[in-house]
Amino acid sequence: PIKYGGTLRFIGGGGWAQFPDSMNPLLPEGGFSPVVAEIYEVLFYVNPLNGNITDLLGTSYEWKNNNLELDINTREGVKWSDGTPFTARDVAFTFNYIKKYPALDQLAVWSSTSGLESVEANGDNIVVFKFSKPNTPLFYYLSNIPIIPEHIWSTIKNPVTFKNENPVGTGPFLFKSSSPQNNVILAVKNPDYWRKGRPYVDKLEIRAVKSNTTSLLMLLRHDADWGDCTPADPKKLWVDKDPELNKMWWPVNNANILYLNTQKTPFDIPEFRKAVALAIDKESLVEKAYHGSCGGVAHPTGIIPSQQNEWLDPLLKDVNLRYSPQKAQELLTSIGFKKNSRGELMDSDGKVLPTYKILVGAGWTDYITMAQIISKNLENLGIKTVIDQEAGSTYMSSIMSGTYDMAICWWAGEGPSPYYYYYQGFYPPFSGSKIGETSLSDYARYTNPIITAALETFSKTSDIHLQKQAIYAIERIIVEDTPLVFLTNRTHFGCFSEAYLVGWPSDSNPYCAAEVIDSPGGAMITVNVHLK
Amino acid sequence: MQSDYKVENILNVKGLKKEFKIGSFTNVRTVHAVNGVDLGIGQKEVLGLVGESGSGKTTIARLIAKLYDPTDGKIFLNGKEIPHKMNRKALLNYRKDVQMVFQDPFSSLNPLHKVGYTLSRPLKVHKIVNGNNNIKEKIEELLEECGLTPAKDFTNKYPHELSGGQMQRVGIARALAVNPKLILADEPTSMLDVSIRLDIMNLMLDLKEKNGLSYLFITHDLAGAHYMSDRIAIMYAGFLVEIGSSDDVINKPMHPYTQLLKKATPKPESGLEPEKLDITGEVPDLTKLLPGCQFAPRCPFAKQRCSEEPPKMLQIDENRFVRCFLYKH
Amino acid sequence: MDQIMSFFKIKKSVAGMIILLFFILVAILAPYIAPYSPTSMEFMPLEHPNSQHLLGTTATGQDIFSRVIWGTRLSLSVGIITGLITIALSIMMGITAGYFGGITDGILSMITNIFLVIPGLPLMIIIAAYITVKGVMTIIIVISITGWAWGARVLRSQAMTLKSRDFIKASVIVGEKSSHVIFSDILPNMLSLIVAEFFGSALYAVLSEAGLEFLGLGDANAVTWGTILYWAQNNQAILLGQWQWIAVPGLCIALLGTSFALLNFAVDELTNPKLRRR
Amino acid sequence: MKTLLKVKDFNAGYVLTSQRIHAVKNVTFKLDNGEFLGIAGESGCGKSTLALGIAGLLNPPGEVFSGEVEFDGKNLLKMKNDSLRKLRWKEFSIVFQSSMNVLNPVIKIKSQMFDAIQYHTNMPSNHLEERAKELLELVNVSPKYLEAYPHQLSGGMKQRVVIAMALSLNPKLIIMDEPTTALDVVVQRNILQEIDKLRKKFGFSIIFITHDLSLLVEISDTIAIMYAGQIVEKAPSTKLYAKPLHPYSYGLMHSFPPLVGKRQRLHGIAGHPPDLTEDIEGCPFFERCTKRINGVCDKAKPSFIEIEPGHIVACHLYDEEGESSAK
Amino acid sequence: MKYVLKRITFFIVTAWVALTINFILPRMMPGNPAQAMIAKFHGRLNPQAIHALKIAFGIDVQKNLLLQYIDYIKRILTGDFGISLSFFPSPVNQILSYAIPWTLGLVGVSTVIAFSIGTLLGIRTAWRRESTSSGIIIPIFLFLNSMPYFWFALLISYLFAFKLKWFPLVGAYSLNIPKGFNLARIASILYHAILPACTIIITATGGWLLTMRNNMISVLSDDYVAFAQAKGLPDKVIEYKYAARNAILPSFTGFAMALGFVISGALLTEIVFSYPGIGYILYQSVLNLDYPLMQAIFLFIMIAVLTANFIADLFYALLDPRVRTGAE
Ligand SMILES: Nc1ncnc2c1ncn2[C@@H]1O[C@H](COP(=O)(O)OP(=O)(O)OP(=O)(O)O)[C@@H](O)[C@H]1O
Ligand SMILES: Nc1ncnc2c1ncn2[C@@H]1O[C@H](COP(=O)(O)OP(=O)(O)OP(=O)(O)O)[C@@H](O)[C@H]1O
Ligand SMILES: [Mg+2]
Ligand SMILES: [Mg+2]
Repeated sequence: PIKYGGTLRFIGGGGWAQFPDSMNPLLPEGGFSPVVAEIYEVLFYVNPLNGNITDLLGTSYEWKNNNLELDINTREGVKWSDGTPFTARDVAFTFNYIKKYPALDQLAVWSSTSGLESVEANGDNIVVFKFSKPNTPLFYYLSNIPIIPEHIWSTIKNPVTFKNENPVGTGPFLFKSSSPQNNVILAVKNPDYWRKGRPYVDKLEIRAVKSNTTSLLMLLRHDADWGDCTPADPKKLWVDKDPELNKMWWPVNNANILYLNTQKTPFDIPEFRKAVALAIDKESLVEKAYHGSCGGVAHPTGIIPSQQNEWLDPLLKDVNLRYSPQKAQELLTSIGFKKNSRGELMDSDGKVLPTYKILVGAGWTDYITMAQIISKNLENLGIKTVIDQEAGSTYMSSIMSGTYDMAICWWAGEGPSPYYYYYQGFYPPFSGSKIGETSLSDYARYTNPIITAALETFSKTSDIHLQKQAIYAIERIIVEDTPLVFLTNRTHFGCFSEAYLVGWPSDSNPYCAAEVIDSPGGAMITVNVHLK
Repeated sequence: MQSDYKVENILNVKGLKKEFKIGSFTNVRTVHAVNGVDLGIGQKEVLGLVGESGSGKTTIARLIAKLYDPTDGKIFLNGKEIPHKMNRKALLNYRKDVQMVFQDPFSSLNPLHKVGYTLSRPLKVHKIVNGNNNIKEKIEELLEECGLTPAKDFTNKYPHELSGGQMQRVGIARALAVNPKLILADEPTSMLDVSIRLDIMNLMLDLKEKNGLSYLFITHDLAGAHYMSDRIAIMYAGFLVEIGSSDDVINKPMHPYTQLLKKATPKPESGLEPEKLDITGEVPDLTKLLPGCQFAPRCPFAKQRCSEEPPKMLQIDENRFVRCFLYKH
Repeated sequence: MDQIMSFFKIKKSVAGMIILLFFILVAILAPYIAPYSPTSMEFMPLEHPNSQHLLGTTATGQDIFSRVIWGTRLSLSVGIITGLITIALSIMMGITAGYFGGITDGILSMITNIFLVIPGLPLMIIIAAYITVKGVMTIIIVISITGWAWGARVLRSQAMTLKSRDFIKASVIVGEKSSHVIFSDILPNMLSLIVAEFFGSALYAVLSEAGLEFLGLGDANAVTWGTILYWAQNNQAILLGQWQWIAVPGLCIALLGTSFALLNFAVDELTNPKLRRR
Repeated sequence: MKTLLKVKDFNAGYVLTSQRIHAVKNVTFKLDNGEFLGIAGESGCGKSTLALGIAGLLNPPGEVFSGEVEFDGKNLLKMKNDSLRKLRWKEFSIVFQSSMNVLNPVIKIKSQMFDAIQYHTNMPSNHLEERAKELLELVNVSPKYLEAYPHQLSGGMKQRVVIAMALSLNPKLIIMDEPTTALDVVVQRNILQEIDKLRKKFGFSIIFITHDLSLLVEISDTIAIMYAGQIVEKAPSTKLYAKPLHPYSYGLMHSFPPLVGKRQRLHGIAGHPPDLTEDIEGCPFFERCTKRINGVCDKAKPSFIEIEPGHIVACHLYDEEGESSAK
Repeated sequence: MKYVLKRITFFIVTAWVALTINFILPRMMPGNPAQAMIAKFHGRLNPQAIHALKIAFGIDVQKNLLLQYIDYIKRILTGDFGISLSFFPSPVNQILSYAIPWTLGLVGVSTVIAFSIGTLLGIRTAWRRESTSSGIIIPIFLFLNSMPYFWFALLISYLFAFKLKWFPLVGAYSLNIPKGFNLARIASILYHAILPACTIIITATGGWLLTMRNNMISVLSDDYVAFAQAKGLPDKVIEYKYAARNAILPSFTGFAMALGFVISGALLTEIVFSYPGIGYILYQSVLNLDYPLMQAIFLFIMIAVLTANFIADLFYALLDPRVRTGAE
């Protein structure tokens, strides 16, 4: 029998400067109070690790008419927290609302390339999405939009700056209070939540502190049950301190990538890029920068481990770019790059390569450590580098405007299949055509007609075989052309304490990807944990 | 109006005026430190300038020394007018002729420089002599001239190794180094002990004879002024109130302020019982000049007119001037 | 001479000198003292102090002892170079303002006042964020730009006092150029004050460097005491039981700071006739 | 007349880290009730040190080395701090050399006058006010200045206020250390007149320190001439003026030019005073003395001889040793 | 009054120049807020959305600088700093209103305490200059003053909050306390403030001690102190009424000047103790290119310093009649 009651105490570290006090769920991630994810629900929770779907406000979906129409059945018997019944019209309203206010369309479901044409309710329980061209992967984004009540939002004048101080949602929790001074938000269980018997805990206490160390200390003191903190060495600093109670689950959801600016020579030479990839001792990155806790070395295709079974071309399974300075050297020689007497690398014209900057975020110790090691590795090839640390936003600016030489960053996209990563990473509309122009997510500024075609094929179909072939095609190009240098895997950072509560996600029970509390995945945790 | 202007004078000053602005922004006040002073100093003449503290003596010296720009008035050297703004060369030329000795020997020498260095600077700046050896020789000559013997010992001394009198001698040697025609001596003896004071005055008198110098000798000690000067000028509140030959001014003071000054000066030689002073009133406030005579509030002879109208300088005889309504106007 | 003699008679200055000399020696001899390269990551990570690694190793397998030794170099240089730049700026602004007076003084004093009013740390953060190439030089520049104003104010008033001294007037009357008066008469007479201010600035610099590094605004790559602390803190050194990793560089900063402070104090005591032990 | 103050073999100076300055050496003198004693001497000869030493106000590094100070029958040097504090101002007051600066710039004149009285008597506050007014009137300062701050007063007024304060408890002795330097002659003379009037009225004694001998001659009863930390001659002022015995006194007397009369060359005393950090074997004036007796003056310290009643001098010219060697 | 006018003039001119610098500085920073915003969306945003957001955020990069400047001055005069970008859509004023009281409370109070303790110790060590206790106290405080204070904060937070659990690790007050203004809340606030305040007090006191000591020694050699002694006043009266009262005057100016540094310097304390305050918000705003917030905080600090200066000047005038009545 599951015990009811108790409080779930979440603690966030450094990243949360100060909780936004807006509870507008349509604002971008980080733009609203984290409790919003527990108040507003989405249609389906799609587990990005494996694509498993949990029905929330949607109960089923179906692609029709050559994938030009998507019908979603919505849940019956759900009530908004003010007592008004929830219907499919609310869903349709939500989508049309963000169409009307593009600033709220944070997942770009209405972007010109998405093909989405209209959203309409068909009766109380069916929503119909119509497309001008097939775009099956959009389902993932559509299912991730929080649904808002029409009867409240239809009267809001300026929804972009609307702070929604009395949120009305369908979610498992109700907002209670927030204390900006202490950076604490309190929520209580929604007694009328449609999922009978859930949530188990009575209260939510969401807190942010100003440094990672402090959040770790809070966890260690059992002043918090769940933390999104990144201890340098989570095993030693967290789990080993009390293996009985201290649990961590860091599922891989992304990869760390060394972006080479392919609009600059010599990074436009595939052999050169591959040589760089071969010259980097990725094992050592895993060890030194992450103490082995980042999920290991990334696959050369960039596909995260949980998706490899399904999506990795079996022929590419054993491909790797294992550390081999010698092979790297040979590759360079093959394109006419030689070392001079002082050990500096010269290009095919005999010009010594300049010193390149490796861009990392200022203060990001894992990236700085990786950069240090990469810098040493590249020195062996005769490539001189310096580490350029820029403050978060400046760093992002440099990456997006393509002014960098090399940069360590992550995949811009994420989702339940490699498509989402590749789509954001290589789809031409997300690329900048020349240096200085903003590249939304193709940070390497690499496009390839074959990849583009494959992506389009993928989105046109709902046939998994076709989709697989498309992905395989992309994988082969990546392995061949090395547009990105994959370093290590990248994870979510869930630290869970079983001092009071159990039911956390884990390898054996991966009901979500250990996301943070301000996302639908995080909300999954809040309805699953319960007292010991 | 004043016939003190003589072409043969080495220095003439006409209508010299200096105002200082004090305070800032919203609270600017004007100090009328010197209010239209005319005077002249002849060749080989010592003009004593006497007055109470704050009467503008130092300001006059500094105006003449070109440390300040005058608010108004003219300075003539050897009959030639000296412009307010001069280029460096002209200024150097002027400085070659007009030098200054300061009141406080302890602070007029840079404590970090040896005597030799201090004396070498004017020689170098004005290129009086060339070559290190010549400079050395010249320095020793100067030191000896000022009674600092043996000169060799002194060149390597720091000021703090010297006594006050010796420092003042170095100060005089420095002024002398450029062979000036006029030395402005701003209370050069007031910080020294009586006996040393006398030595310095004697030295200055000797140098005057030997080098044909003129002095503006500033002091508040009437007796000292008498001892040193050929003529004495008395100042009060930025105005020259009386000027005349030394003996005349001392023996027959005309201006009430001069008379008071004389009374107040100890003079044991004329009987041990001190003279009684009758004086009331306050020292003048130079930011608020009075419409009439500045001395009127303290003057035992003040009449109505004195506080209404400023008295003019009145010539008594060839060399004698006084600014007072007591005398025929 | 006298002052130098009495300088050594003050216990505080001797203590300050000894500490400073010690660090200077360590900085100079770093290559000989430090057993390993400070950046090499070849060792077992997180070793506790032992005979091979006197202060243990970092989470990335660097020898902490070697890092502290090498860190002395940069930290000390940051202190000293920043102190020098700061004092040079203070001299330029302060003495010019004090000596020339008038409009020059008005403008320079205004600038000085504004720099005094603009809060230093935020300015540092902005400038540090602005200069994209991170490096120790950046830190030096940032700290100097934000740190000179106080010294300028002190030097200005000192220059004004000196300016009214007769020996300055005497120099003018002798016919010296302004530059000669400033450099030969005014500056040397403020030397001790300048020295005192220098030590004060150096202390400020060492502390600011550590603060900026701690915020991640410095060059995390450089080996300074500040970055050692930064890495230690980011790796939760204390929780790992690696107390020495955090304690030693912190203590070094505090000690170096103390030595600067002691010297500042002692020089101040000597120069200021009123503070001098009569 | 009764003796008020007896100073015997008084030695004081400054102990510095590097040196020891013996600023006052074996000074012995007496002061009667109502007497006006002037002490003159070159700058740095120890006048201020003597005054501060007598008053027990010589702060470190200043130190009284030895000697006796008997004031009104009490040995001041042996007294406990607290009881000495109670004597101060009440029994003897002191006006400093820099009396322009002795008033606290941020406290009203009133309060500064009151507290001196308050801590020694239990005068009720309404009386305080009256007393203060009375005192100011004594020195010709308008009582309205009670409410003023020191900087609102001119130098002469400040000086007068300080003198008024020195009188506030009717002390038996007032020590004045160059109270009028830095004032111009007119103001200076004015103040001195005032002091003299008050002395005649209240009958206190004055020790008046200055290096302006000509002034002393006019105003004091007795003059003591100090040289290099020692008193070399002490005599009634008329006598000292008429017939200075010590060669130094003689030199001093002839070092200031007369105001009236013919202008003629005078000559000062050549040389400069000895270094007080070194011990001098014979007469301190030996180096500069025109009448020195080699072999005597540089060997033995001259002792005091009373030439006439009240006229004492320390010079070998007048003692047996000098006489014997002269033969 | 003239004095006050003069100070006001200085205040206004300095404030204006500071404001202008405040306007220019962030605009000199590389990168632009729009990209910083887009970065937040992990590149998923569509171009129309970007445009819409820019307008919503008021990031109009097209406007020329002069117009922006005029706009900026207007905003400042009306006290409307707009909407923060990093905490969108909260108005800047609101964010500041959460933070400022804590900063002023913690920093203000602990600085005053440090100032008081330092000043008192300064008076004592100067008065008893040669005593052994002075000889020990001074080097100790020099050392404390030379500690990097985030380091010291870390150490005491580990020790007293984490290990010994005597004090809370984070926050400004306890959550389970009834709302409103009551004793329990005050107690809780004080309890939470102890450690952060201690770091400030312990590391800052030394500076004040030295300042005061030096001033005091200068004053002690002034003639009016010796005169007070000659007057036979009791030691305590001389020490406090005559010496300390005068010696403290220059410290006031120093205190005001230091305030800005302390306010922003408290950032490090805020981070270590997760204490609310503007230091950290400023830090975040700089990192996020949040101009409106950055400028507002900068402005706040400058105004605080200027005001403190102004007050210190008035205080000075109150305590020093020379200033008040315009003596030279
Ligand atoms: N630089 C200056 N700025 C403002 N006021 C000044 C300045 N120099 C002098 N004064 C004022 O001008 C007046 C005349 O001063 P000056 O120094 O010339 O007098 P003095 O006769 O030399 O006095 P003393 O005998 O004290 O040296 C005084 O009231 C003084 O305060
Ligand atoms: N605080 C001190 N520290 C060291 N030496 C001192 C101190 N005060 C005075 N002296 C020295 O003691 C000697 C006597 O000084 P004192 O002040 O008693 O002389 P004075 O006769 O009063 O001189 P003046 O006429 O200049 O006031 C001098 O040589 C002086 O240098
Ligand atoms: Mg003068
Ligand atoms: Mg004296």
